[in-house]
Amino acid sequence: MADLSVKIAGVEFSNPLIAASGTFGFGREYAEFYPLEKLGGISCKGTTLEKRDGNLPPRVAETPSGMLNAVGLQNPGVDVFIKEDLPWLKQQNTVVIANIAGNTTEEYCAMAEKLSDTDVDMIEMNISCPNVKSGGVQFGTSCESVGAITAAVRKHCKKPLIVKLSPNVADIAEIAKSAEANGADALSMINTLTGMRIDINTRRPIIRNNTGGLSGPAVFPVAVRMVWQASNAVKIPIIGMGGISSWEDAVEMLIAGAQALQIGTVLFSDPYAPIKITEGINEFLDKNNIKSVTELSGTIKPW
Amino acid sequence: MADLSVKIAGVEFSNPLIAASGTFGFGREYAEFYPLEKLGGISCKGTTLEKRDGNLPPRVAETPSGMLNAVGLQNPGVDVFIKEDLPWLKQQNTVVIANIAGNTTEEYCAMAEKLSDTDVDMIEMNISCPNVKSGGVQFGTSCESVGAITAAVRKHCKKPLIVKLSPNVADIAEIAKSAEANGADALSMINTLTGMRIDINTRRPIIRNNTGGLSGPAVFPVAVRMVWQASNAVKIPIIGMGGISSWEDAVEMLIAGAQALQIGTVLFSDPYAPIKITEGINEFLDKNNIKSVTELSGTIKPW
Amino acid sequence: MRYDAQPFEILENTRIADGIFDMRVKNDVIAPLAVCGQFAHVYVPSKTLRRPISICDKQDGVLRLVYQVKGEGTRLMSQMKKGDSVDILAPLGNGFKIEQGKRYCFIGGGIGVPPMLYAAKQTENPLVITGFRTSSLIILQDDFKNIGAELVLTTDDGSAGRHGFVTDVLKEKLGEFDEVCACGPTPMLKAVAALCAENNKPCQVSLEERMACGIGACLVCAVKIKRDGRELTLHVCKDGPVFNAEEVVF
Amino acid sequence: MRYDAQPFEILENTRIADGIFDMRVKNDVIAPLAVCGQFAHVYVPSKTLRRPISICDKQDGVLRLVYQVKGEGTRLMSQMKKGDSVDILAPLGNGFKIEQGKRYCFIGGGIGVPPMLYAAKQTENPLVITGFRTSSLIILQDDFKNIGAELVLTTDDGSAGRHGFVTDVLKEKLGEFDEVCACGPTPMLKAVAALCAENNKPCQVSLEERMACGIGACLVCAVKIKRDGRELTLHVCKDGPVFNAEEVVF
Ligand SMILES: Cc1cc2nc3c(=O)[nH]c(=O)nc-3n(C[C@H](O)[C@H](O)[C@H](O)COP(=O)(O)OP(=O)(O)OC[C@H]3O[C@@H](n4cnc5c(N)ncnc54)[C@H](O)[C@@H]3O)c2cc1C
Ligand SMILES: Cc1cc2nc3c(=O)[nH]c(=O)nc-3n(C[C@H](O)[C@H](O)[C@H](O)COP(=O)(O)OP(=O)(O)OC[C@H]3O[C@@H](n4cnc5c(N)ncnc54)[C@H](O)[C@@H]3O)c2cc1C
Ligand SMILES: Cc1cc2nc3c(=O)[nH]c(=O)nc-3n(C[C@H](O)[C@H](O)[C@H](O)COP(=O)(O)O)c2cc1C
Ligand SMILES: Cc1cc2nc3c(=O)[nH]c(=O)nc-3n(C[C@H](O)[C@H](O)[C@H](O)COP(=O)(O)O)c2cc1C
Ligand code: FES
Ligand code: FES
Repeated sequence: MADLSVKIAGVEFSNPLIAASGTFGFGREYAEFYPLEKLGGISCKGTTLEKRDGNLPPRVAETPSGMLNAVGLQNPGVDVFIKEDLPWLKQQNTVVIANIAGNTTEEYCAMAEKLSDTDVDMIEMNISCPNVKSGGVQFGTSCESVGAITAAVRKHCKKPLIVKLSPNVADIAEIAKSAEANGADALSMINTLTGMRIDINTRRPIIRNNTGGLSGPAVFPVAVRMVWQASNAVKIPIIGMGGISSWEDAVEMLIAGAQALQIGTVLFSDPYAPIKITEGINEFLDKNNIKSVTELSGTIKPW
Repeated sequence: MADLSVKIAGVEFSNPLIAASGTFGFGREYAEFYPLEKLGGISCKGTTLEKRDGNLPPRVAETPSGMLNAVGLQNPGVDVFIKEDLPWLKQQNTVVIANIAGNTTEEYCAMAEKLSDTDVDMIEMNISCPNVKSGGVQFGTSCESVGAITAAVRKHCKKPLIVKLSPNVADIAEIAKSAEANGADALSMINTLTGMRIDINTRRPIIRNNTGGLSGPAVFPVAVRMVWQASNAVKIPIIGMGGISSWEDAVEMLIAGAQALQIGTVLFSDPYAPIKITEGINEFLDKNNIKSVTELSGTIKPW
Repeated sequence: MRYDAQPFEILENTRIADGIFDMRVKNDVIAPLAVCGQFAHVYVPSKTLRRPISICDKQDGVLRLVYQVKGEGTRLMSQMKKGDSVDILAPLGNGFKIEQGKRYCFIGGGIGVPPMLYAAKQTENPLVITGFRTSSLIILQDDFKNIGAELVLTTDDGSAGRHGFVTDVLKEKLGEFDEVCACGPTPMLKAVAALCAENNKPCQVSLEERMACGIGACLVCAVKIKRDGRELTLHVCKDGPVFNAEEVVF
Repeated sequence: MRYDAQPFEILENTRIADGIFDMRVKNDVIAPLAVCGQFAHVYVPSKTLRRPISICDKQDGVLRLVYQVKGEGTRLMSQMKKGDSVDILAPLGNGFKIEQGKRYCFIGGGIGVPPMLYAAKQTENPLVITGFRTSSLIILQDDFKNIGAELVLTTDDGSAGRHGFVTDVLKEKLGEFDEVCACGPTPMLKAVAALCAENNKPCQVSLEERMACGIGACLVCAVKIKRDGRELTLHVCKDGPVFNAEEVVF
């Protein structure tokens, strides 16, 4: 049994597998399958300052080895999260990451402030949601805006701050540096790639929002590349995600430069995926006589 | 039998199916399967001013519903192409598109000049190749550089000029506008998304170039989205590509806003794909009483 | 345990009408938990998302799923073979609320007919109205007869049974039942809901929406519900698929 | 027609050693075109790329493919069933050049052994040296015996045949043949090529490289070849897989 624990920005995770924001709700539904303490952590559904109803359905479409979603940040608002979900989550013996989004810098700051006074372990700032009309992705696609919002939120955030990056950019390394320089304690990547599907009979986009965010195995090679490029550019830890669906993928993402992992889409086909992946990583480590999962991170040997 | 012909920048194609650059060589190998006149056109392997040997192998890796390649523009040089391949190609009764790439603006201009004095029907300027050290993709990721190189090549190019765009950008519409404003007669998109795979046992990237370009069904939703966004932003025709592998995909890409299509990766699993896709489009048109394939383009009904 | 993803053994997977298949799957732990109106979320190898299929019937450890081949996922399902194993996440959602002592009218349109069977079985002397586009798509008539239902068949084109829509029949029978349970295409549900509202008949409808998780975590299967004067965004997989028709914003 | 992609009928697909399968596929148009050393490009449903597998043997309309399960693609191949159809693009590449009147030594290492069978069949009194990591991986011994080859078996761990490498045998037999044809892992090919070069024996080697098109169009399967004093970038699928060992830049 290898040591699977990892430490990100001072926070201890029992293993590197974290449920990805938006795919796991606030954990209650998946707690029917296994105790949530089996996970290293949970990144909660993205919350906003006020309750949001999200986009009209359909909000999902299948694509080759992937899916598009455009939930549009439906959530009960950060106050309800703090009051109704957080206390329960904190009893589950796993790291709780609040995921925040907003239309304005002020909203992000207000949320960071509120959450700083709670029991959440970390705050993940989603500046890359492609599925809402204002806010979201436009914060995440230029170095200036990433830097500015990171610096602003940093001032209000007393918890370790994870900045979640968008893959819809030309140069992820520059964006990563900008987040680091402005106070991010860790990065998480990738959020979804913007995509679209059209019903050829009705000629309507399948997703009511027209476009949606692509996730799942299809994006895995893009995610690995971006994690590698970002990890070469910054010193802060990276939480890698995007299409991880097997323990082999998880190991690959760690080797590319991730210190921890999030998994989302694979849960929809296999709710037990985090357990299986954790076991697989453990076996791989044992077989290769590696004592700690932390020894894998960033061990890529580029040509 | 519907009318499948399309006209792009004044050039008549017997049908909208064009072989994608780099996947079809100069056509000779696929001519073993069927007469090349069955295709609307051929976009030839990317050529450079001088002969290139390309990258070291491995140059290819499989990914979920896709593949990475990093050929690195191996080609015999534009003069050999003009002398040895073009005459044969011109006898095949299909539209011949020369695809050019270079390290400097001057190289692009020199090639456009050379090719302007030949029989090629169109020139496709690849400013989006992610697999070469200098030149290539960096021309394609900012509006300024896309505009500048398009304007420069335009001056030397007497043939219809297609600018091939990179998907590794934050805002494809702006890039498309920049190409249009600076003299592009048509756009083609998408080139490959940069990705990476790592062998978890050797910890080496599978591709010797470390990163490669992702193509195939995995990228299809991204391609559809970008074609839609670009077609809303420009008036010049768009040649859509990226993961098309069935006639349904082809119809979807046309509906999204493409006037013609290129297909590449699908050829590797099914060399007969262009024939089957053309037949499928024809049947779809007949079934829906659509007289000409041109009536499909851009008929998306966004929500 | 309320639900779980487990392997089920395929006992049968046969074509019962044009493009429509009847699959029987066995798992002694999960199947017995199902109630009428719930659904099963079927894993199809190579697909990113599971396919939601209503529970058509249940007997001890066996679930019956009747499904139509629409796209690639259901096509692959139709090729699964007896003896193979299929991974199913079930039972999911909230089913029909059946009260004793009421007479129910069950209305199924097309591939909305299957969930009506297990529901009708829970009631006494049910009235069942089934509608199909054309005769080649008719399913489950014998099954409804076997449970002693009063059964009406309609087809849109008159190729079998009565020529017309389920709502034509519903109108005539309004005095003969206390409550309606319906599943089928949205226009049909809308018409049924309107008729019931006009005539003060309670009505439960089973809705469809594209799904991912199937358990209420991912929030993709949204549906607008008006309740207590407010419009809520609920989720078909967890809050439904069965809703009170009066509350649905069609 | 030099090659084509066509459906082949699977006549057999059986395990012949640890993780190694023997598939016989029939197509009367394509199979007869194959010469020794060429390969077949096998379509595996749901995979983006075909899998290149050497032609191990050929008889009339039947090709024999002997392959090892390495990853997902070959695993799916191993599950294909007798009677199923498999789409194969063949015959591809340039095979071994066999001249009459010469005695050939065929050297196969591991899963490089299969193409040696059909090649050895083209010659008289061939010397065949086969090497495997361990006894559970040994294949095709009877087949080589049946064609009357002088056959030597080695294993790296001594679990069967002679303990050692194929090159140990090759060294001893240097005087007994005119030319070598070899296929196997790169280090083996390199060692064989060096031995042949030192001893002025012509040597042909069959190389592997990751492929996409398989026919020379996509240029992914590059190999460095020195010829006439220059280094060329050629392609395994079209210019090979068999190359003159002296020209290969290992
Ligand atoms: C609660 C519920 C119960 C259902 N019960 C039945 C049943 O008993 N029998 C039956 O034949 N069908 C039923 N359906 C519809 C069935 O889920 C779809 O026909 C099926 O998912 C189509 O999959 P496909 O791969 O064939 O089509 P594709 O179009 O290839 O599917 C692509 C994606 O869209 C989704 N999708 C497409 N159509 C629908 C739809 N109508 N509803 C939900 N998702 C859809 C698929 O699940 C998949 O994610 C039910 C749907 C829901 C939501
Ligand atoms: C000309 C030629 C002849 C061959 N003949 C045989 C044979 O007779 N028997 C046999 O067992 N194997 C043979 N191989 C190797 C065989 O092609 C690979 O083992 C197989 O492609 C692995 O596929 P996979 O899906 O199991 O592995 P994966 O690792 O999942 O494959 C991923 C991708 O890498 C490629 N790949 C992986 N390993 C190799 C390799 N060694 N060579 C080329 N591509 C590879 C696959 O084709 C696929 O595109 C030959 C290879 C070549 C090039
Ligand atoms: C249905 C769905 C909802 C999501 N909602 C959020 C969200 O609210 N906040 C966020 O930061 N990311 C959200 N994401 C993105 C995921 O957290 C993750 O970045 C992405 O899905 C890639 O990982 P995967 O391929 O493992 O799913 C969502 C993804 C999905 C599929
Ligand atoms: C092996 C390979 C080589 C390629 N070489 C070129 C090239 O030389 N020039 C170019 O513009 N695009 C090149 N491309 C990109 C394709 O033309 C096309 O844009 C991309 O593959 C997306 O289409 P597809 O998914 O149908 O393959 C290449 C793609 C592949 C797979
Ligand atoms: S499908 Fe995930 S909430 Fe309904
Ligand atoms: S595989 Fe395409 S050139 Fe060899």
